[in-house]
Amino acid sequence: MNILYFAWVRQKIGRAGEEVSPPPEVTTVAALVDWLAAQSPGHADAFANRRTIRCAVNQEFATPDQVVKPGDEIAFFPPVTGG
Amino acid sequence: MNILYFAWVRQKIGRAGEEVSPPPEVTTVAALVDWLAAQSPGHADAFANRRTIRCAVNQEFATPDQVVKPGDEIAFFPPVTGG
Amino acid sequence: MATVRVQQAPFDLGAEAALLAAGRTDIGGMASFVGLCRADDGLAALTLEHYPGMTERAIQAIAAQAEARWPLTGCTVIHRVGRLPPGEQIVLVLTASSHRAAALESCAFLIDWLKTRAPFWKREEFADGRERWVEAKAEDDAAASRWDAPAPLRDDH
Amino acid sequence: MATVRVQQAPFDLGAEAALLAAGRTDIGGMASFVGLCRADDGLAALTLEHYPGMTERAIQAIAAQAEARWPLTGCTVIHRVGRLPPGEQIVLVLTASSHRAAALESCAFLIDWLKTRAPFWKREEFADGRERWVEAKAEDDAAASRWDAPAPLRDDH
Repeated sequence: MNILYFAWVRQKIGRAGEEVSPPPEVTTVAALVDWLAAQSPGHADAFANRRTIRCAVNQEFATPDQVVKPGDEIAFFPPVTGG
Repeated sequence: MNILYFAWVRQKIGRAGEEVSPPPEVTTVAALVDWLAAQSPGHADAFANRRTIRCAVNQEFATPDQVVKPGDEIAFFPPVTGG
Repeated sequence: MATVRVQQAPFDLGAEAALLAAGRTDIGGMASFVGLCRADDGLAALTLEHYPGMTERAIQAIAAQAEARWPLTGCTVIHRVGRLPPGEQIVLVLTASSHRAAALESCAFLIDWLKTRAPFWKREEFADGRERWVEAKAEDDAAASRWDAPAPLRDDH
Repeated sequence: MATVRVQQAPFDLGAEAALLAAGRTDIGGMASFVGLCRADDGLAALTLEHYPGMTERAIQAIAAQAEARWPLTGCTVIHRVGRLPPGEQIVLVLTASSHRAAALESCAFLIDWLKTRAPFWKREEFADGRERWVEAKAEDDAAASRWDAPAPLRDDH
């Protein structure tokens, strides 16, 4: 899976993205967040408050129960503040 | 009194304005309209349907019961259609 | 105080917006509305007539109401008169505020009021030679009257 | 289809409006909103980040919603990214329609949605060196959600 990070999620994790291969039981956004949060202290910090994290799967906004699979582009970021 | 006419009121009366001296009992917009309507067939035509005529006294919108007096600038026109 | 002009000449939206923003760093949003002449039903041109003196006063009064109602940093209203063929710009309303909602709402307020309260009259001239005065629209009165009740300002930027 | 651009360079309101109206005689009204960077609390600059690809798609989707909801003849959305000092323009929404209300309402709709749905993030940089990410505002969500219920279009010009 191709993971992208934006804004302070990117800053806390210390990179703009990474290619990951979680175990097969990681099949939803929520499970992926749990798995990513265990990867490093930076990841743990970024995902500490799940309510402040938004997700897009293949460039569409996604909910925690959305299914994810190998090959997906999955982005994590704070609530948007454009305009 | 300095009377001004705009839009089709002007066209029906055939002039953009006129200086008039109505008798002293003409003290309101409504009385002035009655008096003006009797001045010529064009005036009668312009003021035939009073509901379609708007009035301003000294450049402020006025109601039929508004007092008018010598020296006032009094304008008659259709409902506005700007913008 | 608002910039109000009644003129035959065209206006320049970009230049007017730049003027309202020049040298300022307290504007969060600028809203504009430009009304244009449409070629409906074979229209060849509109001719706009106004009441010199009263028109400028009435627009200033409307703009002062907008400035009292919303926290504006600036406001420009330009209305053209004379003969305007289809595609020509007729009216510009431009409002600036620290707050986005104030700019948007005051702009809508001003154009709704210009339609119903500013002494302008439009005559339509058609390709076949017919001419007629445009009649006032009940919808425009309805659009203007929705501003009669004071609305709470949304507190955003 | 709407013109959507995400760019670092400034935009030109007047030129974009002229482009949307060029050669047309069926536009009755054009509405615009320009969002600018304010110098609040000693702000030295905003830096805007976006999600390349998704941002453009999300704005196109929002603009397509606006075009389905209102009878627009054209729609332009330009959002800048990168570092923008106070006074700089951030975002442009421009809508054109035969109907005045459609232009005004769709413009307000688009800016409300851009605030809450388009993947942009703002970082503030202050004169004293502090930096912080702007937090999403509950008022912006409220402003956007008032569009959730379909509203009847006012039938005016």
